[in-house]
Amino acid sequence: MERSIYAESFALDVTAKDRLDTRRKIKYESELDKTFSNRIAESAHGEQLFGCIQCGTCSAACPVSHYMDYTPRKIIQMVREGFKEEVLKSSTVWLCASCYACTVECPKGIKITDVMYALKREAISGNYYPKNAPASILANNFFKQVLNNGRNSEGPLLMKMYLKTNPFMLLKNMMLGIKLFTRGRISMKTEKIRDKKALKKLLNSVESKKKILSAGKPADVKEAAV
Amino acid sequence: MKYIYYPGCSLKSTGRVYEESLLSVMDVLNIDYKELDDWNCCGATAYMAVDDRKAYVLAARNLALAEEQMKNEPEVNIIAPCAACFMVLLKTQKFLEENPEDKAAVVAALKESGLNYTGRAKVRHPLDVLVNDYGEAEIIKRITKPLKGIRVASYYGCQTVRPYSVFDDQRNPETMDRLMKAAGAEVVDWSMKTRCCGASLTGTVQDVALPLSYVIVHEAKKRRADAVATACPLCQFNLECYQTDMNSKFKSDLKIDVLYFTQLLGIALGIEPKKLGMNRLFTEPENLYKILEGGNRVYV
Amino acid sequence: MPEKNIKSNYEPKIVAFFCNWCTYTAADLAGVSRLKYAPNVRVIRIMCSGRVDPQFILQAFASGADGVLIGGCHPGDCHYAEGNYKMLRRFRLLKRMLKDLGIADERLRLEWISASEGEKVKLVINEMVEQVKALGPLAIPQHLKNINEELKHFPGEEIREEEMAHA
Amino acid sequence: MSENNIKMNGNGTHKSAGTPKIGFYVCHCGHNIASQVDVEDVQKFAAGLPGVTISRDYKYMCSDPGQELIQKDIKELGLNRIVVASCSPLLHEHTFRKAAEKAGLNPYFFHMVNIRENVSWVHDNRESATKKAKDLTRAAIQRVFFHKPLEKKSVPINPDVLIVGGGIAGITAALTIANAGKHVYLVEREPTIGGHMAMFDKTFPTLDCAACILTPKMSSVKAHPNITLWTYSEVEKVEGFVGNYKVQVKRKPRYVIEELCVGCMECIDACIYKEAKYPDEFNQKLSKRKPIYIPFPQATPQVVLFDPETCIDFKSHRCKKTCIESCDRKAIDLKQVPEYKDINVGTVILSTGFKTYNAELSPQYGYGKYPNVYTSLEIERLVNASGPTSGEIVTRDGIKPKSVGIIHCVGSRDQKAHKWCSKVCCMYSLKLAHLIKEHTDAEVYNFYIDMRTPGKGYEEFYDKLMTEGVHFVRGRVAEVSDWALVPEEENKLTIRVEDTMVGMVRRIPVDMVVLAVGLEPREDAGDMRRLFNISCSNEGWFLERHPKLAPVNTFTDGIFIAGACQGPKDIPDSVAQAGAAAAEVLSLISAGSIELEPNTAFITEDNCSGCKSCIPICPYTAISYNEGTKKAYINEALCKGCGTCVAACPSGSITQNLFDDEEIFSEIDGLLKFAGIELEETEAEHA
Repeated sequence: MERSIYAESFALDVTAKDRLDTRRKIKYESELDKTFSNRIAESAHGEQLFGCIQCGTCSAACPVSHYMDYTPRKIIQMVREGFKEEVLKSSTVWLCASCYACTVECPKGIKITDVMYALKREAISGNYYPKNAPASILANNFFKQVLNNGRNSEGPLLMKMYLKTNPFMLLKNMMLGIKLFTRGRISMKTEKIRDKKALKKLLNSVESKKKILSAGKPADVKEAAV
Repeated sequence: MKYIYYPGCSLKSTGRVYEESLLSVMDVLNIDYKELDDWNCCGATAYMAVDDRKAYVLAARNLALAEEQMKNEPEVNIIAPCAACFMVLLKTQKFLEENPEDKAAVVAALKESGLNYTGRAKVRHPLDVLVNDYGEAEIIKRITKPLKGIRVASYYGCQTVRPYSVFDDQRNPETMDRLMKAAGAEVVDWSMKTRCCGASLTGTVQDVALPLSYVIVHEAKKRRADAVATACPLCQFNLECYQTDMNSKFKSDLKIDVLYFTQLLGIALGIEPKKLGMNRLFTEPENLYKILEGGNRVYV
Repeated sequence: MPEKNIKSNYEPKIVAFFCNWCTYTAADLAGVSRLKYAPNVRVIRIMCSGRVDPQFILQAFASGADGVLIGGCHPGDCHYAEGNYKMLRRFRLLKRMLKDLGIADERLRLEWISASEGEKVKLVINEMVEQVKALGPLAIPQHLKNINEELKHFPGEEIREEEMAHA
Repeated sequence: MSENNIKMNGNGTHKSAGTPKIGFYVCHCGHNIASQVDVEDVQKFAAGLPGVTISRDYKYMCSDPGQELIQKDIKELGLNRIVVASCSPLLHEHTFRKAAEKAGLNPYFFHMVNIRENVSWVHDNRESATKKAKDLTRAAIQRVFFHKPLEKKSVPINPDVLIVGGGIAGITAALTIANAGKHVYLVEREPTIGGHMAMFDKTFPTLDCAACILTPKMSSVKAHPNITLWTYSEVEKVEGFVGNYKVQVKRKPRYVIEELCVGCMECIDACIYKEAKYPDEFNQKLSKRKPIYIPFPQATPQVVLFDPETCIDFKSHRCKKTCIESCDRKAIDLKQVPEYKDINVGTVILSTGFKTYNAELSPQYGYGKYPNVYTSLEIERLVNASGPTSGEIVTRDGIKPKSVGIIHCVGSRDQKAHKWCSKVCCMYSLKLAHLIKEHTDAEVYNFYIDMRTPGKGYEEFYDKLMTEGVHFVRGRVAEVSDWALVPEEENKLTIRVEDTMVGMVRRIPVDMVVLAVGLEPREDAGDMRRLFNISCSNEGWFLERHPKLAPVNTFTDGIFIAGACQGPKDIPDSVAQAGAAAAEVLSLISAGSIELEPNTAFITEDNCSGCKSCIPICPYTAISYNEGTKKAYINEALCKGCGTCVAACPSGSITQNLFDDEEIFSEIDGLLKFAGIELEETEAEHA
């Protein structure tokens, strides 16, 4: 069994190989969004996040935290202090597989997974999400498909997602697709429920009251001066 | 007791094996159930990421439908086999209970489309129904081909046991272990029971999710398990269908049968493999059959 | 008691009997922890909730209280072993009697509050003030006054002055 | 109740108080009251009330100038009633009563109005707070009319003292009191005194050997003529009140006569069990003991005892009883039965100590599942020379660990376990890190959230540890697991933690994990509380009268608490509290008697109809029936002044000093003046 049974365990981000990374790493208070913490806390029903003692249990419990640019603990602190851009542009939000390990282990009872969901919603409604990030594309397509048909059809959904994000993946998973198809475990038929229109009306009649972010379009958020 | 069965989208496609095996097991144990008519998708992780109010009303519609279709039953018990559906329905109920303002909005919306949500429905997982309602003793009585000699590693995944489910311990669950013991199998003691398999990440960011699934099957193999028993379509899919990708990425030659606990239980109850969806698995579980006929393992 | 349309700035007056060892200490703790609650409650300190004589409660209502709150130690915690049990017995009988007098149930309340439950003092007081405010004023002295007025014009009936002064 | 013809009915034995001349004083208490209550307005309002001769407001009434103000007014204006509106009577009623007494006025002509804890601190609307203060003032002024001059009741204090719990706190208090020449009963539930401290090897921060500083004290307790030491005994019943408690102590049978046994331990060797078979509780079940055993070598008293559950003679009565033959002093008596001792004491000190958190309730750390996960108490025994491995730190499968991980805050600072910080775990974890490093030279890791070293010499101890090469990783461990990702994690326990200072998750393989378990109240704290009539905090610790100013007193006079039973604390604090409790006890004993509030009840004979309904009501059986006069009468010495009989007397013939019916009726009337006239809220009389 080779050194590590899977990917390199330690990789510092040493992108700027040829020169020192002298990008300014300071954030002025005026650049922070002071309302961000209350908005997230209210949207996630997670007022307890203000009680976080930064102990790091969530990052240690999280199965994918070592792939994230900011560990869940850092995200909670950044949400609390208003680092809106860094949080909404981070990979953490989209790597979270909502397995709830952090929510169960947190000694202060903070619903961290619900905070991550609230951040996903903020990222999507403020279209901060990285353009070709598959997770957010999957979420949006899934949402539209169920909105129209009432059920999700895995075949068409995956097809559309791969086409939109990375067609090469389509080829790579072709073998897998055929195996599933021949075993009747995937089909290209779109599943539907009987009264689709009633469901659509039902879904549209309810609005998440947290829609005020549409005002903060990314366009008018000035890029952090380098 | 009468149950209402909520399959969820994946049990009609990638998870068809889970539905086939579960329904045949319930038929043999003559558990009285009927499928929820015109059920809709529970929204899984996607809806919550787009709009939480819509996510709750989408899931609540199923609960309202179940309450409607089981009007004259003393209790409304919904069996939701898929971990994501099970967790989302439970979360919806709990959330609406704790937030009267949201509940009012959801109930009003549902009323417009002629449905009424009271919160009477109880969301149940098949493990809970088989072990706590039906009881191991009853199952043992009906075992015809005990899985003697088969070492099973029971894998619960994440959302089946946490954070809202209360039928088992969140960190060290044992309902599936008890069920496998009842089916005559030998149960492997390991600490990966509730570790996340990577869920939807295998589709979106595979290089992050693959190691998660690999670690689980690797540990099961190391503990000399013959089969991993799962209780969620996404876990079963990740652990079984990506074994070839894992072997190429981590330069290993690992091969292990990954089945649903309902399939293993089905075999022990003497149900013929075809009705348990055995033919739909990527690899025929030869090890399993060899051991049952008293032979020795084909691959270790 | 017909429901009157309650004046918007109506502030109910509530008399409270707090036992010295548990509830009065809890109220002090609420003060030390600066917990904020409605100012409508006036506290009378007694050594034990067993000391509260049903006459005190009736006199409070008769003198114009809109509600009476009694605070005692949890059963088993009483500094004098059984005072709170005796109070519970009297409380049950008195509740039935008040119902006959047409005084709403929420106007008399008994709560077990231990020395460390400052938070509970705040919650109970705030909740009771809201409930009594919703019921509106009891205003028994006003009714007594009205009755005395009517009796005055009753031909031939001679009312002694002192009784009038008592109201 | 019209004001002018107030009857002044005392109980007839005092000089007539004449018409009331009331002095009213409202206190600013700096800003505490003045910020929310318009004190001038209250002062003016009181001046207009009938019977008020002088009404003043002052910045600090409880200060000496404040009190002198009252005394000057009493002398010059001949005041015969005083009302002070300031803080809670529980705080300063005593102060003002003394001031009035010094000026020649009977202290019980004084009444206090609580406008700080009940008004200014809890209301943020200044106008309604002032209105409430005025109502309370009017009630007090009407009440003080009916106050009667009373003499303090004094009760003799029995000089004997009961101390429950023989840990370091109990031992210190017992020695201090015994050295002062007073007799002490020290009752300990375990077969030996010494408590948790006897289990430790070293103590922080000085690394003193626990046994070296404890055993001399234990033996001086055993040898002290003034201390009656009852180990393996529990308190069964407690009656009475400060100054004379009647206590019943149950002495559990040791099946060995204490006076005869000298602890030669011949009988243990002679026991038919050739080797030890049963888990040794003292060694945290890490080693075995025989059915006949002694907890640890320096146990005090040095007497063996039988464990009836495991000794076969208690089950089958067919044992050869080789132990009895081996004892030439004939100290063994298997027929012993529990003995009940009744004693009278004046004061009680509770020093029952703490319990450690059960680590199995945090399954993520694998205690009970993985053999090489230990609690800190188990490590204390391992590292101790008289412990199961005589000081050798080895894992359960006998190998010397090359790497050890110490996890802080197990069961503490956790919503699912205990919210509080247990105060001692950081320091004892540092000590254990040092000892483990010293004994095994292993790689030692401490996983902490905040390193709390608040005492004298504590931070220096932490510095010493850092220079000794112990790894300090700031992060709370999420999981201890046995599956390996890389070869060096094979058959080791892997600790998964985020090193929050580096901001990365680490997987650290170790051979042994030590859980720094927190402190929690003992399970039977609830029963002890009911036994001694004291109260507990929400978490279950014994409740002190005041967290800062009276930490060793309880709300019950005569009962004091010391040590960890009042909250998590280390040895220096426990010893300090033991000294404080001893001082409180000695001050009561040397005073010889204690003055009690004269709020007892008494029966006016001619009203009493002899209906006897009050007799069963009194919990202290202070009321009895006089067959001769066919009347009930109250024994003033037994009456505790709860007033329950006063409220129950159908003919109202029982009156109570300080809380008389008239006083309370006047208070009710004062509070509700002009209330209930719901339409026109007149304040006519307000001058």
